[in-house]
Amino acid sequence: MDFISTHLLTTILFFPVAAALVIWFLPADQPKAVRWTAFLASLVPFGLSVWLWTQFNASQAGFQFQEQYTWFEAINSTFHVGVDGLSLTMVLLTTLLTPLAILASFNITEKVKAYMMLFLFLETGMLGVFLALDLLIFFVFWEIGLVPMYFLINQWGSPKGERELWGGMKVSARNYASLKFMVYTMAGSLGLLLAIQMLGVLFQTYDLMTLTEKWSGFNEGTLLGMNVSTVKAISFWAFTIAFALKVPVWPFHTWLPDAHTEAPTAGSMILAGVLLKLGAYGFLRLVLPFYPVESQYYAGWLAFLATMAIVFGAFASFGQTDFKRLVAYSSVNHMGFVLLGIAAAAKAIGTQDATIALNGAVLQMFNHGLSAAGMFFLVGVIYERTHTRNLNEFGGLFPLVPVYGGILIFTSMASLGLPGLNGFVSEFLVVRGAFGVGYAGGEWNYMAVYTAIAMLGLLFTGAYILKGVRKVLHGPLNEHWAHGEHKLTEINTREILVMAPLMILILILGIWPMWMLDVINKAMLLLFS
Amino acid sequence: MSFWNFWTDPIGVADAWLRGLFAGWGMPEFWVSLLVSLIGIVVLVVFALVLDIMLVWVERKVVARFQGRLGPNRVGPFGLFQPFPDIVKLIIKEDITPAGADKVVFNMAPVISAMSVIILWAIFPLAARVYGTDLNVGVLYLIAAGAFGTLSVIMAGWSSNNKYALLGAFRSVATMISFEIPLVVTLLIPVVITGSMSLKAISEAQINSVPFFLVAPLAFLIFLISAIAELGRSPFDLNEGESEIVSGFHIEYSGMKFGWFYAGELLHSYTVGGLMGILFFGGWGWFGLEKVLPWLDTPFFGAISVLGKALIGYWIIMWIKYTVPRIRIDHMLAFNWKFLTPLSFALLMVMAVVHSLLKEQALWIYVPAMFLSNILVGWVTLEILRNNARQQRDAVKTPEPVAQH
Amino acid sequence: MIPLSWYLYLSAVLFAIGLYGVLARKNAIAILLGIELMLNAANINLVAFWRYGDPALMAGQVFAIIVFAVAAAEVAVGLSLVISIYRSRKTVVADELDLMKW
Amino acid sequence: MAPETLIWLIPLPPLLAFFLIVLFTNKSKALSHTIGVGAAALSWLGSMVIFFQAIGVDHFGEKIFKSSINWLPTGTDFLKIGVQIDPLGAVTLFFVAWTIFMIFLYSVGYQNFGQPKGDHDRPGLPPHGATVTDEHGHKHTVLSVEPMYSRFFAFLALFAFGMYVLVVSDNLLTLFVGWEIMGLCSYLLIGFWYGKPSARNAAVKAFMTTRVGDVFMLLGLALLYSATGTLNYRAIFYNEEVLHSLATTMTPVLGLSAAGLIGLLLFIGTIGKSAQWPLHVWLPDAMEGPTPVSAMIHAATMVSAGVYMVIRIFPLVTADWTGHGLTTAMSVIAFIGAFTAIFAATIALAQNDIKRVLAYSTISQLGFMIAALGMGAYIAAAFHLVTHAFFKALLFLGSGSVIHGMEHGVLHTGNHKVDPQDMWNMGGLKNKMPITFWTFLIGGLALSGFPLVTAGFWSKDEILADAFAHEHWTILATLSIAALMTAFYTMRQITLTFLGQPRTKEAEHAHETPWTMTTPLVVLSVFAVGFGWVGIPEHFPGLGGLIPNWFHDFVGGTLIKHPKPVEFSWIPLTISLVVALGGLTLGWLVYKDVKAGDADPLEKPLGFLYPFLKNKWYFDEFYSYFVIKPMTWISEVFTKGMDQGVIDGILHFFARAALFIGHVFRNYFDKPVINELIGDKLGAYWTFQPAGRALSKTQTGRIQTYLIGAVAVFVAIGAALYLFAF
Amino acid sequence: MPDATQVMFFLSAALILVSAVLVVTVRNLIHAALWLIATLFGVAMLYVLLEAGFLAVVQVVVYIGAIAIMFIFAVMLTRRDLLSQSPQTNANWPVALGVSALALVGIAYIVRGFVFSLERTPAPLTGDTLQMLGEALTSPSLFVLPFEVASVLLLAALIGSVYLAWNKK
Repeated sequence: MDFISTHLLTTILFFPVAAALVIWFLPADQPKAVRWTAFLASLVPFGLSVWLWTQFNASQAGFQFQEQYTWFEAINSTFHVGVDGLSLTMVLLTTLLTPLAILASFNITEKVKAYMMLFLFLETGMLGVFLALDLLIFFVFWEIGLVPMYFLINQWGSPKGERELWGGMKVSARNYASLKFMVYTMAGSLGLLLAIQMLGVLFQTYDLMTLTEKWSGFNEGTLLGMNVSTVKAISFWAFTIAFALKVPVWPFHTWLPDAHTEAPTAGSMILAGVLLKLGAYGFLRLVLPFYPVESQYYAGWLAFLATMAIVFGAFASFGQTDFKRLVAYSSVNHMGFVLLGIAAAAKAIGTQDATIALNGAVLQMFNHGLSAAGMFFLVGVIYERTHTRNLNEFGGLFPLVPVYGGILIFTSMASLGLPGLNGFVSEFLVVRGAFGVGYAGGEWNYMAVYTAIAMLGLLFTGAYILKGVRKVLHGPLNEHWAHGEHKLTEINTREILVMAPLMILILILGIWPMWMLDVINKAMLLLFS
Repeated sequence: MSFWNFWTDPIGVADAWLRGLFAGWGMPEFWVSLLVSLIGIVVLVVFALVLDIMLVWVERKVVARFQGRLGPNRVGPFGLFQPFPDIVKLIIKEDITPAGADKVVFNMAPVISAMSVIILWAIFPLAARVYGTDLNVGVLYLIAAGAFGTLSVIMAGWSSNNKYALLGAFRSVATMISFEIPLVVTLLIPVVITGSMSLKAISEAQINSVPFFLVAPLAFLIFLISAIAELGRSPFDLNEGESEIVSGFHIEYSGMKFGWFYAGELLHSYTVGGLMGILFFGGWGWFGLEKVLPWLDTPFFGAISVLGKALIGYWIIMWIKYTVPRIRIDHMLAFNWKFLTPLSFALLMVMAVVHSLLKEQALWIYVPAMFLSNILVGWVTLEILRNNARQQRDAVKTPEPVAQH
Repeated sequence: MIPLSWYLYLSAVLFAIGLYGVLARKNAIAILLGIELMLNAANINLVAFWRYGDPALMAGQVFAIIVFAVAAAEVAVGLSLVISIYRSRKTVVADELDLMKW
Repeated sequence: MAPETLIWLIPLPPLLAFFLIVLFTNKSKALSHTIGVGAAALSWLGSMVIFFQAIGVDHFGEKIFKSSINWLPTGTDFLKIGVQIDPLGAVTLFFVAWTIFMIFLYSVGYQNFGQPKGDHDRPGLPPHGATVTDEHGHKHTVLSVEPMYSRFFAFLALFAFGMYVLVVSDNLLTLFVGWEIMGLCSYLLIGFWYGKPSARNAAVKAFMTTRVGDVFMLLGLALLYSATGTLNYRAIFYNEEVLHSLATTMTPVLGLSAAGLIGLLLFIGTIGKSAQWPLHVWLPDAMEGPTPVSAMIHAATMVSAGVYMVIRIFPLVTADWTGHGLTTAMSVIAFIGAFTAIFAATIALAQNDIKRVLAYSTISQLGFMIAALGMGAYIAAAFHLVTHAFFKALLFLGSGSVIHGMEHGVLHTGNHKVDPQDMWNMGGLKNKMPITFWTFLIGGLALSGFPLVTAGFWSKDEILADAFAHEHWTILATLSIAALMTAFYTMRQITLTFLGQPRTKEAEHAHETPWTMTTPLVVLSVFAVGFGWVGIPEHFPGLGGLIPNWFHDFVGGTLIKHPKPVEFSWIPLTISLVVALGGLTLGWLVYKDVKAGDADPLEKPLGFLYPFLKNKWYFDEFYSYFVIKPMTWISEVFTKGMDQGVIDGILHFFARAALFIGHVFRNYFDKPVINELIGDKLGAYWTFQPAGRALSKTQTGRIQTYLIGAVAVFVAIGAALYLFAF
Repeated sequence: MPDATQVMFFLSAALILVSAVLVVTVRNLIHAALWLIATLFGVAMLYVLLEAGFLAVVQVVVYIGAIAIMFIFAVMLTRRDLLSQSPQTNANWPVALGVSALALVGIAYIVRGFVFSLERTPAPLTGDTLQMLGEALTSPSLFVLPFEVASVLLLAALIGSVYLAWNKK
């Protein structure tokens, strides 16, 4: 126990890999054993991170539970991990969603071993990004998370479906999606890597905290033959684009619908639940601290992109006939709010409005993690039974699957931002913060306009959510599913068990968000003021 | 220098007395200690051999009883003196060295064989202060001695220039080397628990807490099995295998040379019994009885306890020997490599973990926990075996079409 | 007391003998025997230096143990090589194993 | 128990009921409705206690019940939420509690508890009736129980929870929470029979239309919050300097003051929720839901919530109002209110569905209140709010009872063509269902403002009086005409439904509904008559002063400025008398002898106006063409055109380029140059082979030879190093 | 007059050298192997003299118990060459002799050459060397990594030898 308590973070971080290795040695013809091992193993990091949450002291500045090991001495990069309120929240989210995702993928029958191993690797990758306090480590994990996702989509994605490319050339949709996902992120990572390298070369260290004070302070003189402000602007955009791709922000979002649609259910859960958060996390952890000036200068652009994401995301989502695509676009829409909050904070960093906006953004990250994962899972549930995602082929399923229907409506409402459920709190905070920044004591600026437009997006959020529910559950029953071999079966216990924690959290966070928001709030105060 | 001192610390008293004596003759210190230790060795060896002679009688009597015969009953009461005529016979028998045999090796083999057993007694703690020497690597020493046993067998097998002998040697070497692994691993378990490799320390640890067969019953079982195999006794007596390779590596031996092998085997079995007593049944302790009756806690009763436990162990080994039929060599090796070895490793790991988790805890938590962990490991193993067997049965149930090949 | 140099000389001689065995013996197994001798020579040095240096630093013994491991591995692989060669070529004479000769 | 604690507890029973029913008891109908009604009763009890405690306190306005806790950390301080009951809250609580309780009770009967299961009922469709065989072996069809009975009560409970939260909350945020929860419930309940496409669409329509308002309202909240740093009523509305500062800070929007802007943004929320023009379209469609729901939404709770909210933010819209003329915000509100009042009234003239008529009447009555608020007469508005809640609930439940009776008839004849809600199929129900008739009559009279006895008269009269007193002539005129129409169509409805002869066999076989439905009618009718008397102006001839104008004094304490009651004048009184009585008589005269199959007598005189009114001024069509269609189109464009066309197009272009370059390199460089030229030609023939041959001579292949060499060299090097290097 | 330890040293040294020479010279490989055992035993005695009891025992276990036995095995499995009467040394054994002599001279020269900073009576051992050894082998700051690597090496050797000696028929 002593070892664990002193190496808590690394334990959380690497336990999944260890478990994956254990699974490696399990017999491949015993999927049951593999599944349960994976599930139970993934519960351990969750338990640990809950413990971490209890042990965490929110009011203490800086990172806690730090661990630092020599890693890459030649370039002064150390293996340095630690948590603050921000990363703690994300860690909790990740470790919560992974077991659920694994439980959700118990119905996977082919290559179970590889699947589960990849999943656990994925968890480590994501956790690594959240825990890393060293840019190089950050980047490494950033990339590591990519690979398992690629294979999950590529191998276990929905087998049907083709995507037409130029010249009538057709490729299997999941290959297309996975490749697109990969290439997109890689493209972003390129700039990211360069920027990181530049910092490393410049300051002879990759340590986050050192860099934060050095780099944000480093404002005059020339660098690489240009004057610093230019360089900073460029590297700012390098970071920004890399993260924007991941969030994803309009117009870098087109990988998302494809990836989500093709990914296996659990894959989409994690993708929407956690992977998207990596981008936003990057903004909060790197961009804002490193480039306070630039981000203030470019806040308008960020806000613009965010607004576009919200509005277009909502519209696009409304335009879908594929249930999963609809949910996928909703992610764009929701993450738009995160970015809006970040932009607002960037505009007026340090003010109370900024803090509120950041609180909203972070909480929105968590909430979207819950609701989006839930939505994707529910889509998966019905897809597994009907083998179609086309909304027009459903209709009036409520009488057949009352429980499922109830859960679906509940989750939809959470994602719609109904007060009393978690989504509302965060969205309200974001809007309030952004508007506060826009209103700024009687002085009006563009942020107000963007917020106003964003609200329009909120309206359409309602529109597409209702469209989904309406098309699936309501209306005259589509007899095709009523009887015979197509008979739609009710959601089973395992699936309810997947949903239950999410729903409970959704409700709790909606009614009493204090316990989490307090940690976030303190973290934001310590981080940005 | 009173009698009571002798009662409580015989070796010490004797040692002091001898040293005084020799020093009185004006010997240099170095030679004194050399001489004393030589005497000690001689005494120990003689003790062991006398014990050995008695074992001949025990063996014959017990096997007779197992087979429903009377056994030796003419010479002396219950034929107690039977061994001596036997020995005389062996000595006066003609000593044949087969043609083409490698003389030196051929003659060395039985000596090494006997030696490999006798040197074990050097570290046998008969009581708190009664032992040849207290090696801090005692357990390893046991294994090392075993190595010589192996050596002797193969030397004998090879040198006697005889196919059967060679086969027997191969078999026995294969057996010994492979069964050494679970043996060592299970020996490590008391070591892990005690934190020392010295047999004395292990015994004391048990006397202070509980005998280790309560803490590690499974380890004891594995030890028993692999020890028997190490001994090359039935059901693992492949190296002799009268019915197949006409008693294997010592086929060519006769007279006292054979006698040495025979004596070595008997003594070895007895010694193994003693090791069980020391490693798992609390050495010279009387299972806590000595706390009640202090007079049990004296060297002589300690020795009695050890030798008695050894005798019981020996009896168990004989029991198995005369009850269980011999098994096939491949079965035996498969059993070792595929079952005993992994099991022992698993057991070692589990127990090491549980031990390190609970060693601070009170005895009443620690002991049951360890015991249960043993049971658990055993149970899991059995489950796995059952699955395996089921699968094999199923495989047999549905024969694959021959046409494919 | 024994001077350290005795051990060193001893190991030197042992090493040389082993070397000779390796270089001169025909039989592959004999070559391996030679190698064992050399390894032991090395071990003697290690342990001797441990003893005569600072015994608190266990490096000498540790390396000796690792040498044991290496020796065991080497013998296992070497002998199995010899045996498999013997299977295919019916010989273990080093000079006859000259497939690499053009 | 301290009132504050009790207030905290009031909303809880319905919530618990909701979860209990949904999670556990949804299999057992009896248990479910017991829990539901029980919860409603508990909340009712609590509310009554609070109400009477409140009116017990004099100058309650100064020392209201309130308590609050931290909810959200916002940087260095917290956003507090809490509960408060001030005079306005108290009266609202009063009528809310009563109506909700009654509606719960009513629902038991309306959803046919205790009736057999339907022959082929299925969840999501209204019950079709069940065939039973009596002891003589006669088969006949009776009403069958609602398949989703438990679910209905669960939703109702949640709805009640929302409303209670809204009423007891002490800040706009929790008000908004309750507000939205009700939005959800209205969605769920309007779409309760989701099997019917009409119901499904109505539900979505309701949710979306109200959400339009809500979005702006949320914006207003955000703005208010950022401007004042709090959302608490007291901190803002009971606080002169805050209001003043808000009123003085200007905004770039339409030259409104911050106060005005915020007020309007919030008011848009009300427009959505209280179905004011132009967002009124959802409310009539909402009649798709079961009638108790209509009563719940259109009388007791949701629409009242809108007005309630405007009354709450009244200080905001009237900030720095001198009392003469109107602020921009006020004039907008007044305009919308007045216009809605008359506009809805006109539509109501031409409707045949008994519930739709009521729906439009609701809209127009709400218009009255909004207009009153626009004029600054918030007490009048509150008064009308309460009375209207009572008599409108009564009317809806009555109409429900009527429909129920008609359905009975329909089942009896088995002719399912007949729409049990169409007034033209009724007539002469007076004798069939007397209780319903008398209560409905009372309600109708109250609605049309029948003088002196009914509550509606007093409240409406007060509004008119206010309009007159402050010389808002246009509003006065509009409202008077609207009132006239109201009286007219109310009488039309009553006549068509109850008086005259039955126009269909179904109407003949209709009969009275069970006590669970009639009791609420009776109770509510009492209030519909009695509640007016607490608000009689002092100087009213004769009656005035018999009872003090309690309502005015009490509710007046809500704000800092106690508005003094308007001095009495005969003109508005006469107006209201005239319009009420005139409308009623007119209605009776026109419709008293309509036969089966007759066209609507209004059709000829109104001419082209009639279809225009009947089609609700073609608003639905308007929206579907100018809002919904474009939006759908845009969304199509965004997915197909922008994402998959433009953005992906660019990506694919890159992909193609990469492929092309790779191809070029392979075919024109790798293959010819590397492989063939260097690899084959140079490599094989000229250089490497001969060298290899030469060198390979030295290889004996004897390992020990190599070893000797190696050792020799090693020794040599070692020696060299030792000798020279060290 | 040499003291006891020196006597012991000479004895074991003699044993080592003689049997080592025999190892590399005797024709009969089995004898060679047995002489190897003698050598190893001598080395073990040296370890005892050096107060490395653990190593001594391990030496016996590993070398005599396993390695030597394996040699004998191998020899027996390759009987044919055992019986052949041809000389057991290859053609260029004189060169080999020369080279190894050279090596010996070189090493001896070095040994003689350097200043014996360690030429002193060894310090008496303090504490339980066995325990120290164990800690050294398992403490992350010291030698746990080499130790693990060695274990991996052994595993590899195990698999490798099994694979090599596998009779693929």
